[in-house]
Order: sequence, then structure tokens, then C-alpha cells
Amino acid sequence: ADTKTIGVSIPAADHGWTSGVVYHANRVAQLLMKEHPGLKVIVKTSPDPATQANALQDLETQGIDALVILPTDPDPLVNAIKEVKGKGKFVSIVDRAPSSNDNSVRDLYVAGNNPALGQVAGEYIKKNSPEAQVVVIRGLPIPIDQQRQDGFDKAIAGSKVKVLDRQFGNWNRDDAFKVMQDFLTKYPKIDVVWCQDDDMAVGVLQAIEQAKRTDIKYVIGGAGSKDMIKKVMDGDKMIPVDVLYPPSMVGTAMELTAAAIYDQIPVHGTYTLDATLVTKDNAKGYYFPDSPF
Amino acid sequence: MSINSGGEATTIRRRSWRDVDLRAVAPFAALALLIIIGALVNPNFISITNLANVATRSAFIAIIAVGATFVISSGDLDLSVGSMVAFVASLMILFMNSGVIADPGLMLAAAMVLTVVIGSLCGLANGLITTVGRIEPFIATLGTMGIYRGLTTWLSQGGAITLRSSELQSLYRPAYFGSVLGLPVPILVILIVTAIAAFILYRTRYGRHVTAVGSSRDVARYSGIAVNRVRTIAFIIQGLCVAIAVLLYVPRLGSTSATTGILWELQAITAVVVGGTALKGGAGRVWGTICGAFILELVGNIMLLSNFISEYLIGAIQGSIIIIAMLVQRSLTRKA
Amino acid sequence: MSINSGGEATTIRRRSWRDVDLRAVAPFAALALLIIIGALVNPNFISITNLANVATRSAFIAIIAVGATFVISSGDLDLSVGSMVAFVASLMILFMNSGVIADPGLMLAAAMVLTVVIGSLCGLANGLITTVGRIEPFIATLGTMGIYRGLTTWLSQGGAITLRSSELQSLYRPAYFGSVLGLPVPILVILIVTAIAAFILYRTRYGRHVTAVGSSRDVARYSGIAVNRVRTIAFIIQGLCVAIAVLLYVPRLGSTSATTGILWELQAITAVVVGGTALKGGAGRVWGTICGAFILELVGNIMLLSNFISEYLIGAIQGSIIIIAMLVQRSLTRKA
Amino acid sequence: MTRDGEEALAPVLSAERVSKSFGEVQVLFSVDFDMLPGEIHALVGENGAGKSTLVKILSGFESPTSGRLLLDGEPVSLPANGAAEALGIILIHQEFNLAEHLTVTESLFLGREVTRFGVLDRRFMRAETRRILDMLGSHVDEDALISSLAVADKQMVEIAKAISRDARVIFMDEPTAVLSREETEILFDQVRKLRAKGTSFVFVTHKLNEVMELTDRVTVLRDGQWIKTAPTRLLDSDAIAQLMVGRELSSLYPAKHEPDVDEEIVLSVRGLSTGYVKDVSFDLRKGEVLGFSGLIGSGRTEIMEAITGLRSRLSGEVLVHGTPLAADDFMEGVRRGLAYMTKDRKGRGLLLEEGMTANLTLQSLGRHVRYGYLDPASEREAMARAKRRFDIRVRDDRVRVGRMSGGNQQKLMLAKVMETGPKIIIIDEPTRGIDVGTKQQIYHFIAALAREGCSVIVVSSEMPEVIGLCTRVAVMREGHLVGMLEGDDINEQTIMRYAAGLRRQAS
Ligand SMILES: Nc1ncnc2c1ncn2[C@@H]1O[C@H](COP(=O)(O)OP(=O)(O)OP(=O)(O)O)[C@@H](O)[C@H]1O
Ligand SMILES: Nc1ncnc2c1ncn2[C@@H]1O[C@H](COP(=O)(O)OP(=O)(O)OP(=O)(O)O)[C@@H](O)[C@H]1O
Ligand SMILES: [Mg+2]
Ligand SMILES: [Mg+2]
Repeated sequence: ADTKTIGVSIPAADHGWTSGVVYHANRVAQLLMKEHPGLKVIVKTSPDPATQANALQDLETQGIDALVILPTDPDPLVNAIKEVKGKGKFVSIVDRAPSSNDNSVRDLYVAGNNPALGQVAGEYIKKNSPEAQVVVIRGLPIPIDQQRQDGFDKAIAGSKVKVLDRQFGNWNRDDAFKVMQDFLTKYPKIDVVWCQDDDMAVGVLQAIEQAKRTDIKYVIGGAGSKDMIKKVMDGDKMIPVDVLYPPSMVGTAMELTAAAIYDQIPVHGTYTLDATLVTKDNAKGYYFPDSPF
Repeated sequence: MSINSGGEATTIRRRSWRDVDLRAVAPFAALALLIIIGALVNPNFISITNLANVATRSAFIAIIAVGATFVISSGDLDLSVGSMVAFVASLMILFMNSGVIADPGLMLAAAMVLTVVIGSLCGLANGLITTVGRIEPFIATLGTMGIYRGLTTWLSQGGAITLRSSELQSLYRPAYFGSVLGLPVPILVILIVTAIAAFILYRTRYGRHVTAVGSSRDVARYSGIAVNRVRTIAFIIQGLCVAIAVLLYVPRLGSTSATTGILWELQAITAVVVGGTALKGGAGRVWGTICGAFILELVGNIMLLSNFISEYLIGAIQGSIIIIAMLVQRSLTRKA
Repeated sequence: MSINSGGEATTIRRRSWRDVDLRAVAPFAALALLIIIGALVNPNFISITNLANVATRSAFIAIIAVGATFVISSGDLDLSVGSMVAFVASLMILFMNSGVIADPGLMLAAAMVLTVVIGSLCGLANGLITTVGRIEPFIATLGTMGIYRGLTTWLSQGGAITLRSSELQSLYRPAYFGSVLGLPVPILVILIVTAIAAFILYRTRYGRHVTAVGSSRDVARYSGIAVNRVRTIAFIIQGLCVAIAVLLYVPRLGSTSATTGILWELQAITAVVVGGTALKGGAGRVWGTICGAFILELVGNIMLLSNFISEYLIGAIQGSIIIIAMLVQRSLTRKA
Repeated sequence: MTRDGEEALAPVLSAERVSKSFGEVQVLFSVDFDMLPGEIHALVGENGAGKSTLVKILSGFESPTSGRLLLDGEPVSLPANGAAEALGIILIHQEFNLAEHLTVTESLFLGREVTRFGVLDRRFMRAETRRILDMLGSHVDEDALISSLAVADKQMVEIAKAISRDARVIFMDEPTAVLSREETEILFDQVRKLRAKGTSFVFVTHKLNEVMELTDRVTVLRDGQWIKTAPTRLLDSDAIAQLMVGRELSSLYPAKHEPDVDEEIVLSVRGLSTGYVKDVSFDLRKGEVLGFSGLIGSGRTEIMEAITGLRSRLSGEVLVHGTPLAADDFMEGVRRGLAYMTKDRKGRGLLLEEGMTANLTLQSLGRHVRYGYLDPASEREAMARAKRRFDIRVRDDRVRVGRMSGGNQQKLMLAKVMETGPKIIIIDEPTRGIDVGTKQQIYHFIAALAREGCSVIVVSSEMPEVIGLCTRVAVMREGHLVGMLEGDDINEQTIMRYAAGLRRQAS
């Protein structure tokens, strides 16, 4: 068969969700290489945009035919991606889109839906506790975090849901624990915590438990880690739902890319994945006990 | 000559009193100032619960910083402590998950011993690379920082390592969330660790040697002190302190990940310096270090409790406050 | 005495050649070793494109590290450079987005001048806080690190700041991607910056003063050197180098965010130390620094090109390689 | 101690055919040396003769390249790094060996702390320290930080440290270099007491009168070679000096050169006060050599530093050629021809990690700038000139200054200060740790400067130096200028009476 190389550039596993990305990228890489005997898939992780730009160059040095990239931070990487694209390679961007996301930058865009992740959470709160006082724990100050906030704000706009406070928890359990402790000190009554990420939810739950506060009705995380999905499945009162943001989307993109370079199927444009609301009823379908996330 | 001897002696005593004591008091003054500011910012601040929360959560950094006081006093630096926390905690949880010992109590005890041993070994490794390998501690521990962090990422496959047995979890939980005579366990641990550290640093031969080695390697060597041994032991003490911090950390969230302890090394060093220990070695101030750790934690707490600071600016204000705290400390020491 | 002086002189020259030159040569030996390893790992490694890529992308750290060589030689430390990059770059892009100057060429020129001015001012601020405020540079610049990073987060409102005008972008692009006589612009800039820095450090009065201040503040003062001025200027040079790095950084990615330049300070310091400059101050080795920056970048490159290392372990291996490089350097200096 | 006694006793510690090389530079050539129980043995020689090296070998801080050491007649290899203390062999280093962050008590007991049940017995150690310091007549506070002590006090702490240990042999490498006469007396008393108890001393010094006064035997080294060992009473200072330098020395002090009374006043100090110094006024004429005498800590250094701008003034003014000199601006003074040479060679004078040239030109780099950059050739030239002018002798041109012998460091420091081309020169302890031959050179150099129209202030704790060199002598006591002596008044007794506060001139 034809020998081809696909380069996959993803963020280093620095928190739960990205570790899921790494897991799925490696899983699908094995699958694809089995499926297409001449295919080589190289998966590389990078902790920050500058390093990722370097990784792109290094992948090119190895002579790739296609690139699948999940950018750590899209805008700073546009030029580097264009550089690859400019050499005629097939480029798929996953999840995080640069502000100018058109054909000049990539061939394929597999989108996780960041605004929807916020929006679904917001709508759930609006529907189930319309007068809720909410505290928000954000991630890191980068654009995807901003998009999630915007989606959330859009969803609750005009309702009586009130955001008491927002602070950064850096997608880190320990920081989320601290921030939640202080929220609990600051506000005598909190109804709902939206922390947009299941890793941070771990810290939030511990802080609430420690304070023995009963006013908090529930916590909404996001992404769909196996621990949180399990809680939803078991009917935990504090975690009634989870908003899906599957790290497996990188695998989807890799499969589509392989299809594009092998089968010459015209794969172009944007594939948007849903931000599914995981409830007790559908949780079973999203539970992967073997994944690290 | 003998006539003015009385006068000379007193001036000298007065001078050294100024030098030593006020510098030691300054961090506590800064702490008091912060508490006042906090009380003005938000009435909830001064509540027992909040202050206990802050003190409790400062435990990790405080205990690690106590170890760092030894390393820094002896003229070295350890940048690897943050990733060492992640590494040691991961191994502890993996051991408890392995289920090699059936009885939960025994298992927990064994895990704790193991943790202490691993922590000390990590410290030993740092110490040997620095002293026997004769590499600048900054670089040596930057290297081991990468190694410990990398191994943790590999152990966790980039994800989290979570304590599985709920029985162990509930058995272990009080080690962080419990309290003795109304005093939260972590605060108790801070006090005990600091008291022991102060005793070692000020009241034992080893402590004296740490100061001497930090003040001048050559003088120490010429006084028959085994300089490399003293330095290595300081690193081991640091490792031990990290292990103790891990013993408190694991029961809190029952899990670790590759991001556990990121940047804790900078926080620990900052706590040590804010507490009045000079980075170039020499005199170590253990109680000051604890105070420094509280200050750092309080600054964050006050900022979160205040309603007028944009969440985007928190880092900037935190930086400014540290600088201002140091300036206040300087001017206090100079004037009085 | 006169009889054996001839013989002595030659033996002496041989000894000091060992002492001085081998320490300077050691980083280059380590670099050569790495290149050989790289060639074994992947045949693509040794290609001109790849080596040019690595050299080009090491430009940011290399240029910043040249500034750090001044600060470290004069006995200080600057931890704020990483966030300073983010801050200065943000301001540069915001200025270009503001559109106050219509002509793109003029606008670009003005923006570059502005960048250099802002970088120097940031360095000046660090210098004044450290010297006039008499705060340990570690803490002072840890504080300003928080401030610059916080201001960047606030400027970007947590998102990214992207150069909007595509005209400006394409005008500016060659500053990173272009090449002069086959030499990529960033490599050219590294060489120019280093040559100037080496000239300043070794051939001017100021450079000599930097070394003196770094070896002993007191001796410098008693030799009539304005110690604080020398230190502050070193910080300004550092700021200037950061600005130059920004001038190359902005055309590359055309955008910045609050996470730009995170941990670059540690990389820059590592480059300086791997290059043979001691952290406690004194003699600085500018060319060694550049070599150190290449080494760091090469390690990452080799790891990426080799396909047998688990991505989880990259950090661990990187750490080990740094330690091994330092050990090799030590043993080279000791043996030969 | 009689000659007969000497022969009967077996040496405690001896060196046989000891040689030492650093790298390939040999500094000791097959030296023999022995110490009898209860004797005080002087070790003398020019700067760089290898005295410190020999003493370090005998106390285990260096190991000999060849030859052997005998302890009680048995060959030994001494343990390194001061561990020989356990054998009762102790060295007081020529350069201070104290950690700045420790207190006096902590320093005294460093490495052999007294503990009870593993806990430091601080009370006992403090009391013991006080006792020893009192015995030495030192007023140093036992809790003072070393960093807060004056140079002389540090030396006393070093001596206390050595005396406090149970020693069989004590090596003292120039212990009196920074001590005043009084303190030296006290030290000698203690040494004699210990000698009576059977302790042996090796006493390295450049002050030959002290050799005559205290010691039983003398060994002379020259260029790393053993020259002679003889009982002190068979020699006199001139004979020793001649053995040291290998030629006959003309008179130590040059002829004094009195400036004319109507000679221009180049430096005028009016009512100068600092924290410790109170209301000091004096004038300095062109071509004059003015001495400053006084006890240790009388404030001489402080006043000089205030004049030059290295230390802040509280009040008063300084006029150079009639125009005021700005306070706190050392460089302005240098520009106007005022130079200051510190007495703290190691801490303030020289960059120990750097080479000689970098040190020499550090203060005068402006002279070597061509088209904006430093001209190495011009610096090399300056170095060669300085080596000739000040007779700086090193065996290795690129040696780090920290490894040069003390005397050569001193000469280099003087050369460094003179590079600025000053007209008014303040020299603090000009001959600290310098051999007689070099001393003579420096004295003649100072006299020559004065004849050429420079004005010199010599701050010195060595009374003969002030007396032999200066045409006027100012005496300081407790921060006050208590006397300005001229002519016949310049003698040891009169100076001493002013310094001790028994007399005072109305100002
Ligand atoms: N560690 C060393 N490395 C190289 N050379 C050294 C070292 N120590 C001493 N020397 C050289 O050995 C020679 C003898 O030095 P030493 O210090 O023994 O002289 P000294 O007789 O004590 O002189 P002084 O009276 O000036 O103290 C000098 O030329 C000195 O430069
Ligand atoms: N009674 C005192 N009160 C305050 N300071 C004192 C007192 N006695 C001595 N000092 C200190 O001693 C210093 C004066 O010593 P200085 O070195 O100027 O004297 P010196 O005559 O040059 O003696 P030395 O031979 O030690 O150099 C001052 O800086 C002062 O701080
Ligand atoms: Mg000597
Ligand atoms: Mg003096």
C-alpha cells in the first residue's frame, strides 16, 4: 500500500481533559495504522503555543502528508499552521478555532462546541432553578474559556439567574478547592456552582462537604470524565448532570483525515460535535472506565 | 581602654538586637497589617472559619517551606518540590490502590511510612546530584523537577490517580478535615513541624552547621564540618517535609494528577524569603517562613473576598502586594 | 628565580588555559555531543532545514538569555522576563491595532520603537525596585512577574490579542520568516545581539563594572563604581533584550495571550547557567549562553524527532539530559 | 628556655624535606622544620616566601607534594580541613576564617559545639566564650554577629578560638597584623602563659621587634627555601632582615621632608561628624605626610571614609584646594585627585576571583578606553608598569588574586589606587602583612610621593611607622581628634598618652 504519514499535534496532558485527548489520539493512531498498513501516525504533545509551533516544524521535518492539530491556543498558532498548509499538506484543526477560521488555514475543522458547553449548562440552570444564585469558577485566561463564559451568559440572559462571582480556578483541583472555600465564606447562600470542568468539580465538592453547607443544590462540571459520569449514573444529588465535551473528538478528526488522504473522499469544511447534556438516563453510553479521564 | 569598655559593649548589644530581632518581627507586622486590611475589606474575613480555612490550606506550602528554609539557609535552592509532591502523592495512592495489604488500618500506616521513605529518597537524590555532582542547585533541581513531573505524568498517563477504596478514603479523611481540641489537624501539623524544625535549626549542632555552611562554605570546611553531608541532609529534610505535606494532601482530594503542585516551589521560596530568610544563605528563620506562607495565602483570600477587583487583575495585585510587603519590611528594619 | 622562570611561565600558561578556556569550551562540547546523538536518532535531524529551524526558534530564549547574562553576572536575577514578553507583545499589537498611524510602514516602525521603549521601561522598573527598594531580586521580579502577567490578562480580557491588519501582518512577516543571504533573520539577529553584548561585556568599561559588581559589591563600591546604577542598567539591558525578542515573536504568531512566555524565565536562566555563567555572579559568558539556548532547543527537537519516547516521559528525559549535560561539562573541566 | 633544654627535648611536630607545588609551580623546596615542646618558634620571610604554605602543611590544610611530617617522632599524614585539631594542632589563618552570619560564641565553638542530651548547651558556651574573651582583654560582646565586628575584633575572636581549644601546637599566621600595641601585649601574655604549660607556638610575622620580644627560635625562609634556624637570642632584627631578603637593608625609613609652612593647603576638613566621629578638623598641606594614630576602633577609618564620600557625613565640610567636596560621592573625590586605599584587602580592596590586570585597572578604566572600547594592550602596559614600580612578584601572571601572597596583594592594591593618578592619598594601614623589604620600598615610595608634591595621610596602628614616616601626627580617641603632634612630640610615649586619653589638646 501507499506509505503516508499523519502528524498529530496535541496539547500535553496537563489536566484531565487533555489527558483524555492524549489517550484517544494514541488509541486511534494504533487503530489507523492497523487499518492502513503503509500509514505512520506520529503523535506529539506540547505544553504551550510556542512549543507547539516548534512541534509543527519538527513534524514537517519528518515529512508528513497531513496534520491533525488540536491547538493549545489557536491564534498564536495560525501562522505556524499556515506554514504547513502552505506546503500543500492536508490540515485538520480540532476543537479550538482561530479567529480567522477559513480554507486558507485548514481543510477540515472538527469542532468541539465551546460556546455550547456554557450554553447547555446555563440553560439547564435556567430551567431547573430559575432564580438561582450562581458562582462561576473559570479555567485559565485563554479564548476557549472566554467562549464558554459567553455561551453561558447568553443562555441566562434575561432570566432571573444571578451570577454572584467569577474567579479563575486554572482547571486545577487545588485552585478550585481554594476558590470555592472563599466563595463559601463570601456568600451565605449559593444555589448552584458552575465550574465548566470535571477536574475542578472534584475540588468544589470537597470544599462544600468540608463547610457542611446545605444551601448548594448542585454543581455542574463539564467534559465528561469517567468519575463524574459515574456520579451522574449513580444519581448523585450534587452532580445531576454533566455537559459532554468529548476528548475523543481528536480521534474523529484523525479518522476523517485518514479517509481524506487514502480514500480521496472529499472531506472539507466544519464538523461540529454536540455538547450533549449527560443525564442519569443516557449516562451509560458515555462511561469509559479504561480511559485515564 | 578599659574605661569605655562598658559603653562599647552596650552599643554593640543594642545594634545586634536591632539587626536580629526587628528583622524577625517584620513579617509578623506585615501579617498583622494584612489581617487588618482583610477585616476592612470584608467582615466575613475575620471569622474563625475563614481564618481557619486559610491557615489550613496554607499547610502544604508552609510545611514545604519549612524544609526550604533548611535548604536555603545552607545556601542551596530546591526547585523540584512542587513536582516532588505530585510524584510522591502518586506513588502513595498507587500503593494504596494496589491492595497488597488487606487491613485498611495497616495499609494506611504502611502507605504513610512508604511516603516518608520516598520523600526522603527524592531529597537524597537532589542532594547527591547537587553536592557530589557539583551542579548548581538551581539547575540540578530544575532537572529533577522535570524528572519527577515527567514520571508523574507517565504514572497517571496524563490523567488523574484517584484513591479507589472508599473505606481507606473515609479512614484517612480526618487527617486533613479532622480537628483535635478544636484545632484543625493541618494547623496542628504545621505547628509541630515548625517547632521541631526550629529546635533542629536553633538548638542542635546540625542546625548550627547549616547556618555556617550557608554563611561560608570555606569557613565551615576549615572548621571540620562535612559540608556536603550537611547540604545533603538539608535536601533530605526538604524531602521529608514534602512527604509530610503529601500526607495531608492525599486525604484532601483523594487524588492527584500531573498538575498537582505546579509552581509550589516558587510559592515555598517566596514564603521563605518573605519570612525574612536571605536567599544567599546564612540565617534561617523558621517561624518567619510560616508567617510568610500565611501571608501568601491571605493575600489570595482577601482578593477573592473583596468585590472590587477584576478577576483578570488578581495576579497583578498579588505581585504588587508582595513587593509592598517587602518594602514595608525593609523600612521597618531600617528605621527602628 | 630568573633561571627557572621561563619554564614556569609555560607550565603556567598551560594551566590557566585549562582553567579558563575549557570551562568556556565545555558547553560547545556538549552541543557537539547532542548533535551527534541527534544524527543517530533520526537522519532528518542533520538536515540544514531542521538545524536552521532549531536555531531560528531558539531565538527568543537566546536573546532573552543574553540579557539575563548581564543581570546574572551582576549578581541579580530576573524572573519576570516571561511575562514581560507577554506584556510588551500585547502592547505592541494593541498599538498596531489602534490604527493611529495610517501608513503601514510608518506604523510598523513606530510600533517597533515603542516596543523597545516599553521593554526598557519594564527593565528599569525591575531595576529600581531591586536596587532602590533593596528587595531581593528573586522576590522583586517574582512580584513584577505577577504584575506584568496580570496586566496582560487584563488587557486581553482573558482571551488573545491578535494583530488585525493583514497588511501589517504581511509587511511584518519577513522579520521572522525571511532570510538574508540564506541566513534566516532570527539567526542573524541572535548573532548581532550576541556580538554587541559580548563587546559590551568584555570590551567596555560598563562590562567590566558588571563583573566587578557581581563578584563583590563592596569592592566595586570602594573602587568608585556606582553599584546601583550598574545593576539597574543590567536590568534595562534585560528589558531591551526582551523587547528585541518580542520584535521577532510578534511576526511569528501574530498574536499573544495571557499564557505567552510562561516559564521562559526558567529556560533563559537555564541557558545562561548551562552556558557556563555562575548564578552567584561574576564573569558572564555571552557566547556560552547562546550555546546553552541551542542545547535546550535541540534536546526538545531530538525528543520530538525520535519516535520511541513516550510523550508522557518527555519532561523526565529533558530533565535528565540537562543534568547529564552539566555533569559532562563538569567532568570535562575537571579532567582535561 | 635554655639552649641546653632544647637539645634534651624531642620535637613535637616536625617536617622533613617537605616540598609543595601548586599545579606545576613549586613554592616550597625540601624544607626542614621542627617544633620543640613549649617553645615559641618564629617563622619569617619575605612575602610569598611560603610561610603560610608551610604552616598550612604542618596543620593539615594542605598536603605536601613530597617529604614527610613527624608527630612525636612518628610519621603521620594529617587529616585534612582542620580535622588535625583532634590531634591538638591548630592554625590561626592569615586571612579571617569566620562566618559572617554567626555570633562570636557560635564561631568560637563552630565544629565542636557542646551539647547536652543532643541539645546545644548555649549557656555554657556563652559563659566559656566570655571567660576566654575576658582573659584576652577583649570587650567584644559574645552575642555580637561577626559581621558587625571591626577587623581587629575579628582577629581577637580568631585568637580566642585557637586558645580555647586544647592545643599542643598553635600556628599563628600574622595574628598581630591588625592588632594595636596593647592588644598585642595581651596576646603575648597569654602565649607566654600557655608556653609555660607546654604548648608550642609557631609565630609568623613581619614585625621583627615582636620576633625579638617573644620568640625562642627563628626559622627564615626565602623563595621557598629553608635558609636558617637559630635561637633568637643569637640574632638581632637587622640580621634577621638580612637573612630574609638576602642582602643588606639600608635604613627602613627615608629622610623626612618637611613641607614649607606657607605651602598650599590641599585638603581641609572642617567640623566633620559622622555617627561615631565627632567634630574633626584638620588641614593637609602640599607635600606633607600626615599620620593618624590611635587605638583600634578610635574612628580613623570612619573619618577617612567620610572624607572621601564612602560614608555619609552628619555635618561638617571637606575642602579640596579650597573648594568644597560633595558628600557621598566617592568618584567626585577621585576626579579631583583624592584617593583612598582601604585596609580591608579581601572584602573591599580586591576582586579575589579575578586576575591582576582586572583589579589593577578597575578604578581607572577610563584611561584605557580607545574609541569607546577598552584597549587590552594599554591595560597590559599598565600592569607591566605597576609590577615594576611596586615590585609585585608572582610566579604566575594569570593567577587569581585570591591566591597571591598577602604582601603582593597589598602592593597590587596600592598600585590600583595609584593608577587614578591622585594628588592626595589616604592610605589605611599601608603595610599590613608586608615584609620588611617591601615595607622599606613602600615607605620610600610614600616619601617620594611627598617630595613630588603629593600629600599623604597614613592611617596606621603601627606606631614606629607613624613616627618614622610622618611630619605631623594626629591622634584619635573615641571618635575625637584629641591631639595634633609635631616635631619632637612625635614619639611613642606622647602618642600613647593621647591615645589612651591621659592627655588632650585644647582645640
Ligand atoms: N592555592 C594556590 N594556588 C597557586 N599558588 C598558590 C596557592 N597558594 C599559594 N600560592 C603561591 O605560593 C607562594 C607562597 O605563598 P604563601 O602564602 O605561602 O606566602 P607567605 O610567605 O605566606 O607570604 P605573605 O607574607 O605575603 O603572607 C606564592 O607565590 C603564592 O602565590
Ligand atoms: N562606643 C562606640 N559606639 C558606637 N560605635 C563604636 C563605638 N566604638 C567603636 N565603634 C565603631 O567602631 C568604628 C570605628 O572604627 P574605625 O575602623 O573607624 O576605627 P580605626 O581607628 O580605623 O580602627 P581600626 O584599626 O579598627 O581600623 C565605628 O564605625 C563605630 O561603628
Ligand atoms: Mg602568608
Ligand atoms: Mg582603621
